[in-house]
Amino acid sequence: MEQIIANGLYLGAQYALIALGLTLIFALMNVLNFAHGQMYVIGGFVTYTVYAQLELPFVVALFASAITLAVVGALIEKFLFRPVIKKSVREESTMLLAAGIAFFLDAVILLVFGEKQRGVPKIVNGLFNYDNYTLVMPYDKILVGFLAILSITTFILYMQYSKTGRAMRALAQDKIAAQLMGVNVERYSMIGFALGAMLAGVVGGLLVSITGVNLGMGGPTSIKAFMMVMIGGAGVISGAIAGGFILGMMESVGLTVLAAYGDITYLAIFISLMIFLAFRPQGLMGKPWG
Amino acid sequence: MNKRRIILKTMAVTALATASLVMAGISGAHAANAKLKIGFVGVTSGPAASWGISNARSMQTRAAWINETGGVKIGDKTYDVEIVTFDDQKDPKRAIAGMEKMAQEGIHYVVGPNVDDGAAAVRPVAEQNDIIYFPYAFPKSLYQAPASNAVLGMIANYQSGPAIYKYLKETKGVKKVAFVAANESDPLSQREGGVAAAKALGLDVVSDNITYQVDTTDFSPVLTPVMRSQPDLLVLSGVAPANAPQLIRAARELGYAGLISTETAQDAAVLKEGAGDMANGFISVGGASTPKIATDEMREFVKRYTEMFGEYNDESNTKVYALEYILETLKANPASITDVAKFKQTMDTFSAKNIFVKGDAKLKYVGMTSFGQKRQVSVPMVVTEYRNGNFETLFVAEVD
Amino acid sequence: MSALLEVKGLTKRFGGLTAVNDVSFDVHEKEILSVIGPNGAGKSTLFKLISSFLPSSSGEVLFKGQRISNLAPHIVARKGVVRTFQETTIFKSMSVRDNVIISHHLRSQASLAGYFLGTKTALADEEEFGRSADEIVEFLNLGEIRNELASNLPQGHLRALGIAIGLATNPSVLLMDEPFAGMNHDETMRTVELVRGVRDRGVTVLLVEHDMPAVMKISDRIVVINFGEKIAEGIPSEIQENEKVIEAYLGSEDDEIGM
Amino acid sequence: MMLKRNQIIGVGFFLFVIFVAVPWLIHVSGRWDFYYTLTSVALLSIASGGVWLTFYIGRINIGQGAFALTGGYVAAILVVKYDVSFWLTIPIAGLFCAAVAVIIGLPILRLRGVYFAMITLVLTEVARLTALALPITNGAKGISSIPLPGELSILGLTLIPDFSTVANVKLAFYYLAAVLMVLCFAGLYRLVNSRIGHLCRSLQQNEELASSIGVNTAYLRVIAFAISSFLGGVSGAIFMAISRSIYPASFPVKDSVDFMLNCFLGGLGYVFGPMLGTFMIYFGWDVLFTTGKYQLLIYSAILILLILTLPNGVLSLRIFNKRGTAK
Repeated sequence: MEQIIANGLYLGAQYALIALGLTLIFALMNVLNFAHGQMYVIGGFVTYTVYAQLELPFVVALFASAITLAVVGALIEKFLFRPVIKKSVREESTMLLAAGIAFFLDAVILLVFGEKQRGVPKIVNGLFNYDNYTLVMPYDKILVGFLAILSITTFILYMQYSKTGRAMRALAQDKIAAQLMGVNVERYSMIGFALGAMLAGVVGGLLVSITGVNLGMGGPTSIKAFMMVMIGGAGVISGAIAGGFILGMMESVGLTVLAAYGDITYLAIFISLMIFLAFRPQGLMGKPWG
Repeated sequence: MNKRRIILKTMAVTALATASLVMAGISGAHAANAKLKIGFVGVTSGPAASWGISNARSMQTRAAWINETGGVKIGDKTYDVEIVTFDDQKDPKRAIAGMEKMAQEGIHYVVGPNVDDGAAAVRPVAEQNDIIYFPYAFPKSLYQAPASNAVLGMIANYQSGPAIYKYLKETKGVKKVAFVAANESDPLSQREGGVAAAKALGLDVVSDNITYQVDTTDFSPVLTPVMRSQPDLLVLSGVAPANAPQLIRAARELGYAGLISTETAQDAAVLKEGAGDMANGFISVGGASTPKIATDEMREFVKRYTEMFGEYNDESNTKVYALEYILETLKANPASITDVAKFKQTMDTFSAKNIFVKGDAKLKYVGMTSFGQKRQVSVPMVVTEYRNGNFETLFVAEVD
Repeated sequence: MSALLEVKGLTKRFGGLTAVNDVSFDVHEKEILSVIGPNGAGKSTLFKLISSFLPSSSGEVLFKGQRISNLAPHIVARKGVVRTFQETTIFKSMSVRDNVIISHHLRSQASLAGYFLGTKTALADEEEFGRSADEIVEFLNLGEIRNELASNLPQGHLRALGIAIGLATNPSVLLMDEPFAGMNHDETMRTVELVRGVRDRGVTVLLVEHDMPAVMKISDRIVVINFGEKIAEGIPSEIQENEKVIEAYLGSEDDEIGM
Repeated sequence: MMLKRNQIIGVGFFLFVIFVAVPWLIHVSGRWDFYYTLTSVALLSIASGGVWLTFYIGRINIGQGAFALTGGYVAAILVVKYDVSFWLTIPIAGLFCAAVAVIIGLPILRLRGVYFAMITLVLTEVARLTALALPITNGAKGISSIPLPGELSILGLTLIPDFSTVANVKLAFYYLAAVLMVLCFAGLYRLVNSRIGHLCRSLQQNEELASSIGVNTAYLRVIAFAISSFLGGVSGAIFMAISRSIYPASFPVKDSVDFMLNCFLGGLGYVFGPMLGTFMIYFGWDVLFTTGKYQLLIYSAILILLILTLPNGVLSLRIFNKRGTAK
């Protein structure tokens, strides 16, 4: 039991961080970023390159991932999303663009980083072992979980108290009102997108130390992130965090409880998600109709 | 009305596009000769890219090598080998398109696809167009009569599994086995084969229904219930090279001290990066590159591969063979370059030297036991153990 | 006069808050009845309850003696009780005429399959809808802009279009949600004429509004609510002198009973 | 339905192209592989047409892969286990999918925007996992070695010959797919230009207003979703017949996403959008196969450029649409 909860918490922390970036971008621009997973993968590869290949400290590698993705995100927003949003009749059209970008990043990842699974040396060795394997958690996972929660907290504080954060929240709540209040929509959309991408990069960098990274992780990661965002409510920061932890817990519990029944854990998770949304169409904390 | 014009013009443009593409095709269809085209249809992008890429690159490396040394002499004509690759994106529908492309290029010998559903889907096309193909997929129906155009390009897990389990039972005293597989067609089928083999050997299968999604980022929850069944051998059925190190790591971190094995080919560098010392003792099936059995040719191959693509992939050890078989069989009966029936006849009696493995190993077609006809390449079943960044040979066996 | 629409003890609670509390009144055939009240009095909630866009907590709404509360909005509409919207709720990417044509849905004789196959009934429907739409468009002075895209219309015309959409459904009762909101005096007077015209076509009108002068001018009878409860009911002159009403309006800060 | 003169010419020309000109060009050029490519385009555009219809009522549908897979399995199971004629399984597969769509649609069609999009995306995974878990679908091993379509005859009159006796199976499948595509889009065109289409558009633009004028929005949504899924099922059934096999991964999430992209690329406002979009996306990938390892890079770069220049779909291009009035 303790083990299940510990596993769930660790998974939840990393999921929540993945979902945060996605939901931020959605809240600000109403864009469902299909390329979020690919950004996460790039983050992983950058950390791999800096930490494992160039043998610089892990923290430096993490920063490199964050900065790379922030730049990539800002460029994507400025040169791709902005013009398309301006010109399109139906705002869903950005989904095609997002998917195109996801394909493109996939191609770039394959050409630049290759097809192999990559991993980095453990950042911390050792294992927390309580009561002879009733509760085990390697120290590096504990550290990564802790760093994830730290990042989440920093992000929330930033959104709550910084000027930029407040502007972005105003923008997310009501674009027109924010505009009237003098918020520069274009500028903060770009900052928001960069920040969202950066979060993806940070998770990628953190997780490469545990799970490694390969070019195929992008698409499935996006889909998982979508699920968390849906559980919590699209475009709501607290919702994304809740969604991440709920999904993590569901996986952890489901994989243990349903193990005896074979291959149905994910089927059960998906179906219960569908039922949940049928009763609560806006997720846990979302505004109706997102 | 305006709408009508739109329709009209749409149609015009569609037609024009079709026509121009067809015309473009005409000019492309008459390519130069003295080239022997061999096809590859498999997955070279997306999550499973490493299977297809290691495959295609092995072929390209070998082809470049052959061409550099003057080409391959089949009958009284010398050919340059050209590898035509098609990325099926692991989608069976695309795989069919790929096979059609191969037929269009006049290719009769194709390596791939890499997965079960693709291999099954291309069967009608291959048979209609006289293509012999070498899939890396295990369903027996592909190789048993009435099917006759598919040749299994590697050792199936239902062949290597029993050998490995038997070895481990006898030398390491394994009694209880647990199986874990990804929740996808290929691994699940392989798990089923593995479980049957283990049971046939009298082993106690303590867990055989735990699966995971290939995109799992933390395998601890997956393996926690498996560990409770306290196996002394954990089999990772059909595990993708990307997942293997994570699974090993999670198992070890959960305190598992027993053996871990798989029947698929793995890459040492990936294991080293992903699991480090924890991967020591991991048993997998390799090809020919372990120092103990590799010949100079194999070392040369690895060297050329590394030069061409920057980094070698150990999965290629098992994938170097398909092209070799095609070329050697063609040499044995030059008429089969265009006549697939001749190729099939030759398969029954064919035998040539295996240049990649030390000793007097032969290239020959096998599969009588498993399929009732010779529809499998005979490659040495090299069971290896990972140790500090390298694979060490445990034992070598053969399939009949 | 008989009651066409009866509101009986209608109550709506949101959690602990009672937005509408035990409101009852009747609407008579072919009259214009207005529901007024200061901001936050619960007018808007009451409106949604009557049009069945919100389920009520208790109480009911009867139309010709039949219960219509808590039914799906399209069923209520089918019975003949149709609402208009406060905001610019129209079919934005259709022309004015198409907006009105599509709103003839309730008059359809043919089935969906009939429309697909183009049966005689369906063709007759289409013709009839077109003719009727033209008539309604003219009636509401939208004739000149009938082919304009609805999203390009100025606000005044949008309000008229909203009424046109409502009329197209051929309602017995038209529930109008603040038809004069945000209008200047001239626009209001023009719209007052329109609403009268609607009534003169035989449609009973119930409107929710807080523009007092317009309400006084247009209404046959008035119902006043405050804090979710009915505080007065009567003809305009009675309401004007009602103590409670004056008090309610003076008590609220941002609304005065300007006349 | 009234056809104007140039409309008839247009339709006639289109039919001439797909039924006469294309086979002739392929015959002359010897590009036999295009048969399969074009057959795929036809079938995928049928499925995309369905997705387009759900877009038309204002729902982003990323779940068509689930229905194509279901349709394929229904047809395969009926052919293999119950010996039903393949021709009969096409409508059965479609109707089965439509029925499933009604059951699933009633609750989930209440969702809007990204929520509906995501839940349909999840649906694709649900379909795959269900196919893996059920005994009747033969689980992980799929169903393979399915016989070719047999003869279709009514009262002894052969309408369609047994495909195993046909000299050119590729051509036979091409004609089959092309005929169905023409039927599908003729139907969609009629639907969209009839009053039903206007009702769908009223839903897309404002569901509350639509229900206030008496439109049974829930009913109409379910109908549209059922038609969409019907088309998905039909397309899946025929793909099954071509590959003569069906596996849980035969229609992965990527397909669902592609179906959606086809609609976007062609243009959401144009009924023939999905056809053109499918053609470009599928054919584009095939044509780029000569670029080797740069295939995905070039493909996605072109895709992005197209969206940048024509965010409302290729059909919004001037030559297609002089007045620029999106339908």
